[in-house]
Amino acid sequence: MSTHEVFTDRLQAGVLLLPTMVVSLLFLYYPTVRAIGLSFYQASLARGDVFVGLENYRRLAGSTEYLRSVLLSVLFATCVVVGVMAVALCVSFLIHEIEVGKGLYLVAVIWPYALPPAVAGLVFLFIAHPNIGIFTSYIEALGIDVNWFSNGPQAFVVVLVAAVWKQIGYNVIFMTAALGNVPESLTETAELDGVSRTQRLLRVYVPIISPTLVFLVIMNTIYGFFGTFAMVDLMTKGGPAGATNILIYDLYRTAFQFYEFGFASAKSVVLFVAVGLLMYGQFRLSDRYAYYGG
Amino acid sequence: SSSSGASVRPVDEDSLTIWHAMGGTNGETLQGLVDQFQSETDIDANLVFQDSYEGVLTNTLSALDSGEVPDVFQIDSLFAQQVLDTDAVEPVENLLSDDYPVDDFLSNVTSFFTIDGTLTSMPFNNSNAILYYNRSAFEEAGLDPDSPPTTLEEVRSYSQTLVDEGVTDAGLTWPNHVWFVEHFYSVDGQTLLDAENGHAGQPTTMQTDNATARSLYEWWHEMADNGLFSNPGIEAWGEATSTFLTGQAAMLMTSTASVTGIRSGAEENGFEVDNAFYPTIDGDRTGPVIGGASWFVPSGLPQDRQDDIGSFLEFMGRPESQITWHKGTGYYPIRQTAVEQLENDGWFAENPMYRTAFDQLTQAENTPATKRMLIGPARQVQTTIQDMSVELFSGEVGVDEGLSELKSAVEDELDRYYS
Amino acid sequence: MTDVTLQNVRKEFDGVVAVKNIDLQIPDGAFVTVVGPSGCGKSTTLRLIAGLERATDGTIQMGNQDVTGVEPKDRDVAMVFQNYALYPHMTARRNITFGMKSAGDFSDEEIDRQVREATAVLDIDDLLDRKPGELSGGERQRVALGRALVRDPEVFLMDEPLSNLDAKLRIKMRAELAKLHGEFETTTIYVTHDQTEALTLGDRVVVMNDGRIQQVDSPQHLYDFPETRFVAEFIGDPAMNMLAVDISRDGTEYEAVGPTFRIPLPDGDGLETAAGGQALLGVRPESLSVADSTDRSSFAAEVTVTEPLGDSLLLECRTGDQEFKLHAEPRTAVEPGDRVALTVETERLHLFDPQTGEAIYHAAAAQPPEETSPIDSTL
Amino acid sequence: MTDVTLQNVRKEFDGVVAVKNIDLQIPDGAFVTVVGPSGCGKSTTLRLIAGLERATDGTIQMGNQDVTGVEPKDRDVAMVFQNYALYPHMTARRNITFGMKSAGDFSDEEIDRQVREATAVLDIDDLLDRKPGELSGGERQRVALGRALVRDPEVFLMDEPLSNLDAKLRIKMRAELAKLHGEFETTTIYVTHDQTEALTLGDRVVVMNDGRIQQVDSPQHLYDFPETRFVAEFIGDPAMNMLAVDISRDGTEYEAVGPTFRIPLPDGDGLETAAGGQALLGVRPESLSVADSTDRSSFAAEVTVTEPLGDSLLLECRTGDQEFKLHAEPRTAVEPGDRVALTVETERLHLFDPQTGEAIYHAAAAQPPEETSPIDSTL
Amino acid sequence: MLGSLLTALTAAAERSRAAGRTTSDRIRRFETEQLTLHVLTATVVFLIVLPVLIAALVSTKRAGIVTSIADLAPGGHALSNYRRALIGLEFWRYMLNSFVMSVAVVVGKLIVSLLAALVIVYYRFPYKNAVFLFILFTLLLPVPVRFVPLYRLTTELGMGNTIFAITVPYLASATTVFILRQHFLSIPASLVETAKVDGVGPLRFLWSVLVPMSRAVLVGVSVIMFVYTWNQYLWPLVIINAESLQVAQVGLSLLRGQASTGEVAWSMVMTGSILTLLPPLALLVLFRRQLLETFTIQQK
Ligand SMILES: Nc1ncnc2c1ncn2[C@@H]1O[C@H](COP(=O)(O)OP(=O)(O)OP(=O)(O)O)[C@@H](O)[C@H]1O
Ligand SMILES: Nc1ncnc2c1ncn2[C@@H]1O[C@H](COP(=O)(O)OP(=O)(O)OP(=O)(O)O)[C@@H](O)[C@H]1O
Ligand SMILES: [Mg+2]
Ligand SMILES: [Mg+2]
Repeated sequence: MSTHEVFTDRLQAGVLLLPTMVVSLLFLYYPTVRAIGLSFYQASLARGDVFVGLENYRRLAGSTEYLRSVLLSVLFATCVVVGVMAVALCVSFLIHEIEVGKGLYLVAVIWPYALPPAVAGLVFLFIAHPNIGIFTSYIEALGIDVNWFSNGPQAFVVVLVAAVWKQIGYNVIFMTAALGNVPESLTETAELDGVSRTQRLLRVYVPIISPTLVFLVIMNTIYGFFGTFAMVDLMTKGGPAGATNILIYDLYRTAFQFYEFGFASAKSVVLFVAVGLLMYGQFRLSDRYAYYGG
Repeated sequence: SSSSGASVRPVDEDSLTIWHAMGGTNGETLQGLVDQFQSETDIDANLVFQDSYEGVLTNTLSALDSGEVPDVFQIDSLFAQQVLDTDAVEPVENLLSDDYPVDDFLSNVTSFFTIDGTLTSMPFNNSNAILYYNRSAFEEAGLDPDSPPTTLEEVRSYSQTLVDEGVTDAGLTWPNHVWFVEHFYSVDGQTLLDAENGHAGQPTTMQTDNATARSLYEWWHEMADNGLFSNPGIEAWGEATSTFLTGQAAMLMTSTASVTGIRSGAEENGFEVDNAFYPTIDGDRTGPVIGGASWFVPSGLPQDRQDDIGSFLEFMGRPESQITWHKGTGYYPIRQTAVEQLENDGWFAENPMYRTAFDQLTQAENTPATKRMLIGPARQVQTTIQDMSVELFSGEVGVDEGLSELKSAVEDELDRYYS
Repeated sequence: MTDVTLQNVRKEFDGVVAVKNIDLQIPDGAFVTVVGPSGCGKSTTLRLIAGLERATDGTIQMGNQDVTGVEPKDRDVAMVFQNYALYPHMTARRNITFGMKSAGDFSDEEIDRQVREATAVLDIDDLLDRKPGELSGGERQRVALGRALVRDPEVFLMDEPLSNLDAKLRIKMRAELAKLHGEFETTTIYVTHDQTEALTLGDRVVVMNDGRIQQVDSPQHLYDFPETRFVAEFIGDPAMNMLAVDISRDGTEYEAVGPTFRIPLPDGDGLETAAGGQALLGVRPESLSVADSTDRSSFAAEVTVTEPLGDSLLLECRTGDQEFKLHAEPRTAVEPGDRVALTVETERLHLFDPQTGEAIYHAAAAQPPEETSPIDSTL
Repeated sequence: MTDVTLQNVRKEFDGVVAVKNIDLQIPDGAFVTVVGPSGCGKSTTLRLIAGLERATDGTIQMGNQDVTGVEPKDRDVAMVFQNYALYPHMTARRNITFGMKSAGDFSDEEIDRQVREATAVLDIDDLLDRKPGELSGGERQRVALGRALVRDPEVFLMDEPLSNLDAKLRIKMRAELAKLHGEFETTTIYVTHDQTEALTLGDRVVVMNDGRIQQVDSPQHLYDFPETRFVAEFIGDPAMNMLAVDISRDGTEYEAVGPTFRIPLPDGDGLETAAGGQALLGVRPESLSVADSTDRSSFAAEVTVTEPLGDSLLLECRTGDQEFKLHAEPRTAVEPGDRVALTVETERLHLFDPQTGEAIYHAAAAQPPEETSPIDSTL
Repeated sequence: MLGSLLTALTAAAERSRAAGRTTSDRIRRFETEQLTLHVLTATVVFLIVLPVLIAALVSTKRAGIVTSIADLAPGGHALSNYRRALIGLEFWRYMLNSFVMSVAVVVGKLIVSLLAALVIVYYRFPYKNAVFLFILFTLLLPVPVRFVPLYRLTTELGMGNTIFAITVPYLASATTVFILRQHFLSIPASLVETAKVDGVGPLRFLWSVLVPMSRAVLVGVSVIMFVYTWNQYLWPLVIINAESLQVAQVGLSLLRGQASTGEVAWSMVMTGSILTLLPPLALLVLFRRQLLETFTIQQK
């Protein structure tokens, strides 16, 4: 067994690692630690900091509004994960099954990966606009009153669709690669055995690419929590009536609209812990259910 | 990390830095004035556009916090107290020359910006909200375009006719911004908050236990419920105007500052537009609240710098500048002299739409109700009111329940800020 | 069990012709091995039979049915892949039954019975609850065979099923495969690039090169009577030596004449036409030996390399500019540079056309018997 | 050129002992092959010599220098890896010179000259501007050799350098390697798991198993006088047959007695002590043959499998519950199930201790000569 | 939806088999299946592309109010719209800022991460796993978790409102280090050992061997990093307050803000959207092969 570790000079190693370590410490770890510290203060822009102990957390615990935002975010992230992965899996599978012209479809599908969330938000705001949206009149003709500036659930759905849409490309890239790595002979065996397409997808491919799926669940969860900020900001500003006030937007508003930095830091800490726990849980689950070869 | 006067330094040593929120043609007009100022005084001044009043506010607070400050910043009247609370701004009165005719400002305007007898910031672009309406649509619906609605009930019935006649999708639209709620209150002679809307001390409660609030929200809910009100979204100024201009709603409540844009927009879309006073709750009219913004100046800058800033403020406030500004934007002129000159030139006669706002302002009584709320947690109270308004008009909560929720939420914010 | 017939089958992959119009008949119950160098089209041929590739041209029949355009699952064939193609996330049992259940043609009891039978034969009853990752190479192989067996197909197709195993296990599994075929007698087509496997497993061996079938024959016959130079050199290790010679005739006596040797050729078909021309003389290493004495068919050569193989000493020799190999006794004291006298077993000589590579003449004890087997191949 | 000495060298990887206290002397200019099954510690031994691994225990000397703790680049060794380890983005020339330039010990003219010489020898002058991707397996191999050659090292280390090549090319490169060593006579240590390579290339062959050296010997001697059962079975293909026997004595006559056969053992060392006990009788397949007549050392067996190899017919036979293999004449008409009489060439028999596996007795024509080679190995 | 369609497809196939169709029927069915797949996929692809297609169409119109499909015909104002956005409204400035920011981040990150990955793969030193974990753990610390203190920190460091504020904090990247590490590990160890035997130093090894051998992956991660940086919205929104330094993502809402006194100029907003989408899209299309390769590595 050969090894890659051929250099041993520790000083050199330290010097080469220095940039990463400095940037990580200064801009990643230190602010995180400081966020924890700041969460014990009432701190605001230009008004001085006052130590308040656990007051911010007490306030969070007592806030039904915040609790609602937490539940909303979890629901939103879950819907994003499930929605985007269901769509992406179908799309990737379709492309995988196509014999000629795969590449073209692939490029046509993965491009939303490059789509800035802000653009996604604006474009969706425009096409789904309750008053001037291009599809609005058609949907209203179906008997649904498109009114998501006032109607919370509708707003949730519209932002969700935009969020899912933007994330499809990213998922398809991974799923296509994973499907492409499934040994062809497995597909052929299934073909010889007369296994139907859907069976093949669900019974053969999905279990085999489950490590990729787990990875995507995690990435999509992070995206659902953090990556959709621009869409919320541009489409609904957390409204109507808080129906899309997901944690990250709530946090932004607390910090940069209300300038309650201490309170916002407490929210950061909660968000950090929540996402950390969620990812830990997903890792544990994946250990149990994902198939990792070998 | 709070500010200390000693370490204040300008963003740009060589030139005055002015942060503002005037986009589009308004921004161009402003730039014209600044160009003129530079050529007249040889003082360099650099306008920096900050997207929105909220943007200016955030960046200003952060600048005051860090000590690297712009020389002048344009703060929405709503956020005045929040900026004053930093204790890092210099009352502009101290920068103006002693003979600067402060008395020449319209009293409705200066009364808001004068706190404890001191002019804290320099009023500049001020406006109120009025009702725009589509004359062509009114005619088509068989309504008299020369007698626009004046009360909530009339607005409702006009809207009903417009929709029933199939002329427009909805009757009325306006952006969901706290300013309009403030307007309804002040027009009805009510203060939104106690302590004279914050002008007489720290307020502690929101006045929702009154007919004004109930009438307003019952009406609003009914309008929304019957599809007479088209909701453009929270703080969606542009969308509201679009809705009106594309003929989806025949009436629009928005700032007088939009006169220019709406006039040309209507022309483009082929209809005749007119405007009228802001509707009253039930016929009694006290007057509108002031809107728009004023210029603030940070404290602690060196004297020569302050002198330059003083020159700038004086320039922006002088009648000629105000006339240019008014004509270019629709914000009303705030110098008596300027108003008189415009009258003499026959400007208002030629442009009746510009007159409406002005008349609405000057006909108003000067009571605590017509002073806009002046509070530190303005942004929190604002978003709370706006968010709750959606719940109320969309019927997600009943009016009584919603109003008491709103009241306690606002009280929480006030309480937290002032405790 | 069924017979398989390929008629004029051609397969092109954009630009590359992988299989060039081959004809092949495989009788019911035969075990046919297909051998040839890498890229010669073996796998493609197999996949054409399986239906995993569609023929560009020609027809494929099974039994009396034309199956050329039929979907793989409707051909009733089972395939064992080089990497076994076991579903890595399923237990051995699920792997075996998954296809049957999907096809839906079998009742649960039937499946149970089939699995019990097959696993008993393959001796994998104990492994059924393990996943492929927990099985050794040989065990995986048997599970893969089990999966094919339970479907009780008309034809077994195997693509280098042993090439992933190590040498010892390969030999063992080879024997097991032969035994299995003895029991079930299902028509089997077995692709390999290893000549030893091809020779030891097949009733009939198909040698392919460059998309074409070179020869179809029984193993020993293939070795003894290669029809082309390619087959002669491909089958046998070390390869058959090829020496450029002139064919001279003296009355009824023929000789292969090289620059430093003259080797008498026993009378036989083809000599007459070859006489007077040039040819390649094919001599297998085991037909050459270091001579004790010199006789007519012996000649001298220089040893260039000696390689002790244990059971013999491999000599590389040169005579003139021709090089060739032979085996000597293991403990022979020969060193590179030595000159040795060599003698040729004249009953095992071959002549090939230097241009076309076709066999002209075999100095066999007997002429190749008429091919009586039902396997047929037209070049 | 230098000699290499390993004394009591041990290498542990957290928990796994890869090399178990080996001693080995490699004389100046020798070509030593190291062979053994996968995981036996061959590569580790080589890497210890290269300095890529640090010995847990023991010392390594080159010339008269203790190099145990010396950095690889200061040991003046060159290594050729299984996959050649050519930098894919550099031309052949850059590949060859990259290391020299890094070392900085060479002037530009020197580098030029060395490259010219080495590439001329290897016949790769024309390929120098190509990248590895544009070279065939054999050409890549030669570039890799070139890279090692130009450095003019004291010792060449090669780790399975031929195992990536196909069979034909492997045979060809084997010959080239031997020729190269003949020219440069640089001390070379060559690791392989292929016994044919080990036997044909090495002056001396080191057989390893399980981290230990089993035997160090010349190729033929190794084949003829395996010191352990492991060596006996590992070297030779098919492997030496092992039959469980009792050793009986009748006066000066000894016999190996199985349930169905009695095989006379020629007199020799070790028989006396073995007599009366049990042993494993080692018989190479080529020492068994199908008998025309039956004599004392012949016995009957049942054929279980026949495998035509072309130049011979491999028979697997059973007698009692003992199985073994032998070669028969290629065209022998034997079928599985037939009973045949077998005869044993009694000059090539071996006895091994059933417990320890050590050789007790070799029925060689001559007893193993004293090991006179300077290579030495202590177990 | 897709699933049921496929099921229906298979069921039809089943029926045709039951009916004992002939061979040519089967072939036709095979081809029909591929055709159905193409139609399905094309539909899905169309739906995915549609929103941006609409945006592109709107960006060619004058007013940009499109309330029905009939309004979707391309307008004749493409040139004037793009000119007005880029030059008139100075959107080029935001684009340029975004571009400078993205390129600076890509280059900086690449250098920093290459060095880190070099150490992590090729050096032997104590607590190596801890160091690697230390780097990986930053994945859990996205901007939102720390942007309040980060905001204060950058202002305190005097970097507020500068290009440094939107580049330097991004320079450490767990993802990039991770991808590079995975890739380096896939380079045969023997290459490294050859270098070791030859006495090649680490930087020379990095520059002469690793970098040229990782070209595709380096291009791939560069695209990933570029897209990531280009799409940043929250942090620039918060930290940059000089219009002249603002990035395209935030500039987009400025475009909208421009119209806040009057009508929303949707065609302008869509023009800006398309402009903002173009650079990352171009990179994606251009380097899709390397990108896919890199993504495949990331999975391992
Ligand atoms: N899907 C394909 N597309 C293009 N060319 C192909 C394809 N499959 C096979 N080929 C080409 O057809 C020829 C024959 O390939 P095939 O796989 O049948 O060879 P093979 O005899 O099985 O070789 P091996 O022993 O290496 O498996 C080769 O040149 C190969 O490159
Ligand atoms: N870096 C390492 N860490 C842990 N164990 C190792 C390492 N290198 C080798 N080993 C173990 O040491 C033993 C000997 O390995 P080595 O590579 O020397 O075997 P080998 O004889 O070269 O085998 P092969 O023929 O498969 O190359 C094996 O059990 C192997 O797993
Ligand atoms: Mg093949
Ligand atoms: Mg090894």
